[in-house]
Amino acid sequence: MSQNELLALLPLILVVGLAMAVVIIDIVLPDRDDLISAIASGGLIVTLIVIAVCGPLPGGVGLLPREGVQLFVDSSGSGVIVRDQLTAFLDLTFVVIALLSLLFAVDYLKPRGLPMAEFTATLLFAISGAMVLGSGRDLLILFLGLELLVLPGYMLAGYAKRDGLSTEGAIKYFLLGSFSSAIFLFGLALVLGFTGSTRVAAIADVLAGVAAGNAPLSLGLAMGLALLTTGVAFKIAAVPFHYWTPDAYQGSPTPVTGYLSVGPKIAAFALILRLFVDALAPLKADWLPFVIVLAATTMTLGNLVAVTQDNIKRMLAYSSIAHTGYMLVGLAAYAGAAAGSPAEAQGLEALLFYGAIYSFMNLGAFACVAALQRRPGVTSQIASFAGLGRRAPLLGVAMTLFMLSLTGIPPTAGFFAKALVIIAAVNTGGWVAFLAVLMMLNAAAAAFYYLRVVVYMYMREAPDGARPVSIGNFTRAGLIVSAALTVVIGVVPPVTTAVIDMAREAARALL
Amino acid sequence: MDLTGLPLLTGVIFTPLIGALLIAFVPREREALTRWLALGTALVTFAISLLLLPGFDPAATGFQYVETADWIPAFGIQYKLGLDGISLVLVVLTTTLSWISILASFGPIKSRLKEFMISFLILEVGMIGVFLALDLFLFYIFWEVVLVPMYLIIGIWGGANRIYATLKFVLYTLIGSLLMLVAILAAAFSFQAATGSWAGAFDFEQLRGFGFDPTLQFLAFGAFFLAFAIKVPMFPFHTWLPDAHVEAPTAGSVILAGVLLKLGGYGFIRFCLPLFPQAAHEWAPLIIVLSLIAIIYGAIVAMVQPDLKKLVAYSSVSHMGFVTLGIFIFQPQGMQGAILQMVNHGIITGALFLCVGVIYERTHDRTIAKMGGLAAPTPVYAAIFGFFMLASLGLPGLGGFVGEFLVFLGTFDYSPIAAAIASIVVILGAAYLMWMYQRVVFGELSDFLKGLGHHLTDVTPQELVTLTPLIALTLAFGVAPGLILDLIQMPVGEVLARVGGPLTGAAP
Amino acid sequence: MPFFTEAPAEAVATTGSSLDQLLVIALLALPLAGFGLTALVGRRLGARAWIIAVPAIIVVWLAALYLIYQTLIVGAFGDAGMHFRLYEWIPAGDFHVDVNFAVDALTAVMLIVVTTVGMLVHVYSIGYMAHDPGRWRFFAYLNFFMFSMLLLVLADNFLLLFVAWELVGLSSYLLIGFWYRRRSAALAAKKAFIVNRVGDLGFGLGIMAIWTTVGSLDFGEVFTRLPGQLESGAIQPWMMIGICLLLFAGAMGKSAQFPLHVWLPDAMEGPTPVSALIHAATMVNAGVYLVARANPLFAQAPEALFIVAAVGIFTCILAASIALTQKDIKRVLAYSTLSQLGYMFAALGVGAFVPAIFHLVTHGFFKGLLFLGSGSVIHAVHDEQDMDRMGGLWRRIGITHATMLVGSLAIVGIPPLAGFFSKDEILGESFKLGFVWVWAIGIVVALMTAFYMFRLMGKTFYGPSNVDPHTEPRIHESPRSMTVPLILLAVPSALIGLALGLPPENGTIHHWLEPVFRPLDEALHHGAADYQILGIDGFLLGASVAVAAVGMIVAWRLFGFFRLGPRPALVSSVTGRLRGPYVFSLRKWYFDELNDLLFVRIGGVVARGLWWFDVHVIDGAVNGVASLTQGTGRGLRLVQTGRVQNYALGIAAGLLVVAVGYLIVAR
Amino acid sequence: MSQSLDAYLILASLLFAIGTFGFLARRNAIAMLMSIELMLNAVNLAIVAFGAYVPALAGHGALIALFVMAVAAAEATVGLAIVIAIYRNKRTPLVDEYASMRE
Repeated sequence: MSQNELLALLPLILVVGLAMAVVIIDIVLPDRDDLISAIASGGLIVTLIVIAVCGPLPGGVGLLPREGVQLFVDSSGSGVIVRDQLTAFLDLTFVVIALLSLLFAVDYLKPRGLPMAEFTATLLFAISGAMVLGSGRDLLILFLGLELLVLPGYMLAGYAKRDGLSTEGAIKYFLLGSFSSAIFLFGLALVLGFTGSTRVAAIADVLAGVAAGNAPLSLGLAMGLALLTTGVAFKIAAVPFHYWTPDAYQGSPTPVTGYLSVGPKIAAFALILRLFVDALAPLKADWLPFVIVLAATTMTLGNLVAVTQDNIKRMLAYSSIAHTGYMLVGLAAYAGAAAGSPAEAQGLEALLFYGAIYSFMNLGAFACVAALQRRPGVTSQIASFAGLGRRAPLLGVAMTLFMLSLTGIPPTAGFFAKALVIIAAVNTGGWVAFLAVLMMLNAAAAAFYYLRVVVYMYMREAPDGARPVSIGNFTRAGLIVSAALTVVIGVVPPVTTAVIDMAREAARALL
Repeated sequence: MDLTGLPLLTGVIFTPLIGALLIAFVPREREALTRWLALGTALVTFAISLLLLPGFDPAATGFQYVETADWIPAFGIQYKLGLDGISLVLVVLTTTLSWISILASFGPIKSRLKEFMISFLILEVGMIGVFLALDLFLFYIFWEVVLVPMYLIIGIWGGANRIYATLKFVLYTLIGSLLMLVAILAAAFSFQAATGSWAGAFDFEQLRGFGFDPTLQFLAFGAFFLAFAIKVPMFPFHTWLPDAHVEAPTAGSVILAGVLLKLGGYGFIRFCLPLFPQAAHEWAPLIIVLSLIAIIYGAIVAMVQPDLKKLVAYSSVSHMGFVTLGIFIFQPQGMQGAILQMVNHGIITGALFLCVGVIYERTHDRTIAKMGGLAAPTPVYAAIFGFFMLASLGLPGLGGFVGEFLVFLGTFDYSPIAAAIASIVVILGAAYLMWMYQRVVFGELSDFLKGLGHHLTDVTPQELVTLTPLIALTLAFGVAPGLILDLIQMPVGEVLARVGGPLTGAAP
Repeated sequence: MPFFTEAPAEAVATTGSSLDQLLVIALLALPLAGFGLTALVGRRLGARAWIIAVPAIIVVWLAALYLIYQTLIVGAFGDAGMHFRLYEWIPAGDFHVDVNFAVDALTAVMLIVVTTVGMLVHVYSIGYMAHDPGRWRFFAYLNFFMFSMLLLVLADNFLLLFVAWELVGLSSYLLIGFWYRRRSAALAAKKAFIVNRVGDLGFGLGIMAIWTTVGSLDFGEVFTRLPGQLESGAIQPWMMIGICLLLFAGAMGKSAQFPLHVWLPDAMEGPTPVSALIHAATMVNAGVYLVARANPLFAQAPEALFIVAAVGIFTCILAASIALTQKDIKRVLAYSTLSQLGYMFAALGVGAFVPAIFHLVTHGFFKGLLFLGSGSVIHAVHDEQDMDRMGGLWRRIGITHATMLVGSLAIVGIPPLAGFFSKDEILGESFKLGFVWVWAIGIVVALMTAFYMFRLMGKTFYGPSNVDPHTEPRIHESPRSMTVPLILLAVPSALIGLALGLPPENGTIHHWLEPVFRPLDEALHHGAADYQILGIDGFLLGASVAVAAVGMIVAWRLFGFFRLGPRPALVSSVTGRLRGPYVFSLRKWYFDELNDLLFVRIGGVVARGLWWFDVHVIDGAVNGVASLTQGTGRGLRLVQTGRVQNYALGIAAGLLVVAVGYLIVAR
Repeated sequence: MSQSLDAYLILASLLFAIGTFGFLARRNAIAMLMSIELMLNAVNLAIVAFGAYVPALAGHGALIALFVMAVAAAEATVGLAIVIAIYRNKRTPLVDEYASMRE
């Protein structure tokens, strides 16, 4: 194994190693939650640095060559695992997600007597699955990555095993998730059967021939596409495959909900990038209509139902559905653009940027809920936020910030995310431009429920006997990090540009 | 003193932000310090805005004090500021009303003072930024920055039904502005597609010379129109305004009426017309009709309002109708009148809200029916209120008249019938304002007010300090409107040259 | 060297000397300063609140006398008068309006009335308002009115005139509503302002029309260029007529011509000196002044003049018919003012502009006198205005009675008092210029005038006393500050006709005003027919004197005269027999009721209807969208049943749809 | 493509459909889990068939099927753990009684 190949695998190895280390430490030194948290956070920070050092990142940053490294290259010159700028970008996102989820979980799990080590290990395994998804260029690898991602997810959802809601959410998530995995797998099988390869590059070559030949799509391929579409639509929680989301989100322990709302979602988008954009790109004209319809229904239904929610976790669940819709607009912008046009890259760039921004602002929002619920017994009703601006100023400001960013009000990061998606959509034109308009109308409707939280925090008085909220140190650190990211990416131009550049280069790496 | 080298525009925009940051570090208990720090910041900002005047050349074309820096070069987004006469007068209006509003909230704002002052100063940042931004993206950002502090100001320090009002305000405004964002991006993209580069794609000075495709113009104009029409607000997008005004605290109402509504009018002049001239001609007849409706309708509905603030709010709908009317007849007098009207409406209506605030401070009520006979116990107040009432109904010699008349004049040039319809408002305006004044100030002291006893005091020196500058300005702009007209002559000419006025077509 | 040498409108006009300019500015600055100072410090002056205001106006009067002398007697400014510019007021591209002033013969004649009556009313008010705690306000307002009124007559362009036009309206508003605690006063003030605004609306549109056609608002330019444009065919005759009628609309408002006359009687809610100054002698004449000033335009629009004549003479008889039956002394005088203003407009309409201005001057004096006299009466009987509760006062308040008698005779038109000359010229010229119908109605009104004036005199001064027994013993003549102005006004009321009106139709005032009205005379081709005292003119003159005498005598018989007692029984039998007309007149032709119905009731319904529309339809739509969104959201929630099977079914169904979709769209 | 591959595929599809039907029709969590296993086996059948009939995949099919089996086993493990956990809480394996969370 060459040095470059080793470097390419290093981040994944680190995360998996860290997970195992946590398991071992827990056996050797049981019940040392703080130690575990510290080691895990430290390890993740190291991983972040390693990813940055390995690269490749825009501007030639990183030890690895700009064009990336392929591993297990076959005769056609395409690898099974790849570390290019897209991988680096996604890995950064995933590790940040893991780190933040970890920080937010510590102060929540402890008062409930939930073991930290198991949580940490499970989370890290899930993240490693996500990282596999981000780097796989082989159907089998992608399938393994997906399972590695979702199986720990089921466990995390049911993590509070004595809590009826948690287990109920978990079983719903598990049953439906497995169902969709089976559907996805069948689609995968059909595609690999009818293209004759598991390699993404090879499949793309075959399909390019199909697309160029103007021959009708074979029944097998069409069914394969249908099954794959359904499978990934479930994973990203697109309407009408979203049913599991509200229940699973509501039931899970809040930090887990935070993780579920971003980790599997972004990872599933990574899967989409590797599968649909990489392998199925030649057929994009065929799947574009479905993306458009899914995007439209997803954001609209997500927002409409979120408007009516009184439970903040359910509200954020529907909101996350809506955000899936927005990200799908980016995908549609890619798919709607002529092959090779700059609009293609624009769409993916927007999707990636949106995903990254969405991860920490949404995690931040859940973290605020978690921080509020640090003391067991605090419900997830929006009313429990009443007067929070006064009871816990930091929490109030941070939550306001996340809500504004989720709404897309400048100069927060969330605004730039939306703006990029719209640029891409308008760029592509046609029905996708219509999606941009629909997206903005949705954003306006969404403002209602996001701002409602602000209303409760600042414009309503706390109920009598409301106790002051104390925020743990880990949570505080995590909140500051995510809030700072939300603000800094918005208002510090070089940072904005840098993140956009990363997304752009990542998108280009794919095309 | 040579000021040309200093980034004055950046200074005037971000001075309030510095003040807000400083206030953030003031302990909550130090209320006096917070107050004076906020006022000081606003006054410094005001002073900086005045520093712009000596170096400004009214005869020069284009923008002055231009500052440019790359922001997001990938999309050609710049931090680009600059001002012409139109922005200049509106910036000075903003800085003036800001310190007055801050001073006016010394008494009324009793809870969460620190947050209030911070919100208010950030609001000022956004407002000034909107008037100075020459990059469409930057403009949009400032446009939205205005939204959040105002949302908080109404929502936290507002009246009983404040949450409904503030959500309505925000959602309404957002629907417009988000679509405008789509239009901005579409315009920029269309520029990029034509030139093959993002450089300058958001640069107003580049875009205004770029002839957009007619369909895009039509749609983009529609989106901009919606955003600005909601802000102005034009009939039938006006219903958020009475609610917002009624619930907002006094200072919020002052700024809302004084500056926020002007953002829409400014947007029309600065962006809609030069960017989409063809579409402007296509849309103009509709807008003129809506303006005429707003003028008359606002006045009639104002007549029967039971609440002082609602009355003034509907009068704003009517008065702002002149602004849109004056803009969309594409005629020099009309547009100059519209700008003058914006400034004067800002001053006069702002002052009227201050006057209502004075009553409210003493009575905690704004119901006209409960008032009466204020002239006897509070003569100075009655005189000042009367002064602004007269200014608002367009008494010649005071600020409101010249702008209104110029709009009428321009409209008459385009369509005498339209002018005749619009000018019915001089009767209606006199009717609702004088009726209100009669019920509040004349007559015997009402039982409700009698019950207040010695609490019913005349204006305090502090209130006088807030009102006197506005009296002076109202008089000055009535007697010497040239102070403003000389500044806006050149930019109005430029806008009209781009839009290709006057409006032609089958006007009666 | 003059201070302001900006180019005058016409080459022939002069800018005047710096002294002249200074005086013109002083005419405006002094009352304005008086207003400002009195408003600021007046409250502390107590009883001496007049100490700033009255001297200021006396100085103004003196300055005005000098200017009048220069203009009319010396002729220092030539025919075109003196014009100068103070500064550029509105610089809006092509549209620029200056603050510029002119003093010509017409202005000078107006100045005579305005400053003289104004000065006397100021002096009179010292006594009249001595016991009112708000007197400082009163003097401040009065000074402000003088400023506005002087600006009105001095303005040299339409827009500045319009400014003054509105400002006098404002002063009128403030002074009518002076006793603001009285609801009726506040209502009357508001009504006056709003009704005036109806006229101002027309005036304003007229100004716009002038600018869009001429491109200027300066009197000089408009009056030379607009007729030229008409001649060259650049504008159509109907446009000229339109402009004139719009201007006339303004005049109708300010001068209270039908149907905008309704505000003037109510304006009597103000203190009596105000009624004398504003609502009799000066402000209400502004309309006449406007039409006279715009005579070069009206000269080109005979159709417009016809309407002026018709409106004028109709107002004339309408008001006179109402004055016949009113019980409030000031209301009788108010309707009388309306009626006399109607005469003036009738004169303008028939083309007799000089007689109109002549009547304006004489009316200014004698009506001012009558109002001040009525004020003195009211003062004497302790604020009683109902003539049924007066009577027999002629012995108790001799000076008041004597001066009012002079005024009455003057208005009735008994030679050689002032009214005789001016009214006779109006009637005579109407007849001779072919407006026989105007003359005929005018003669009837002359009869009515004589009747109602001596009805007023009889009820007030003669016959038995009906004064409240409590106040009866305390009736006293007014202080000297009030009686001296009365006497000073009685002199011109008696003599000014002789001074200015002889020989008839060619008197001094004709010589003064001839240059101003030259364009009119040229356009209407008035021949300078010889005055035939023994021919048609003598007949007309005799007729008007005769009807006046008849009216007077009838009134004497019914209501008494000096020792001649009244006959209440006869009065009631007459009113009983003419019940319908009597009530119709007493209720003022039901105009107030009509306005109440149209504007208060129907207008209120419309306004409330629109408000309902606003709240329920427009805002309802806004809220409807919001509820629709929420409702849809609530509906969609139902999908979320919580049961895994349902979810799975949904997913399977979705899969089916997607599969079928792929089959359909796939190539 | 030969006739027999189609036959395998049709068989696989049928199995998959039966599994799906089972998943939709059964209320018992364990039975649903088994249905999923059935679906996965259907996929395996298809994969193995592809491996046998598609030249390019020769030899790969069985390998992939092996992976799928491993994953299925992992899935079943996790699934059973969750079922046990919820059985402890709710005292029933019937999923339609797990509806505390709903709109």
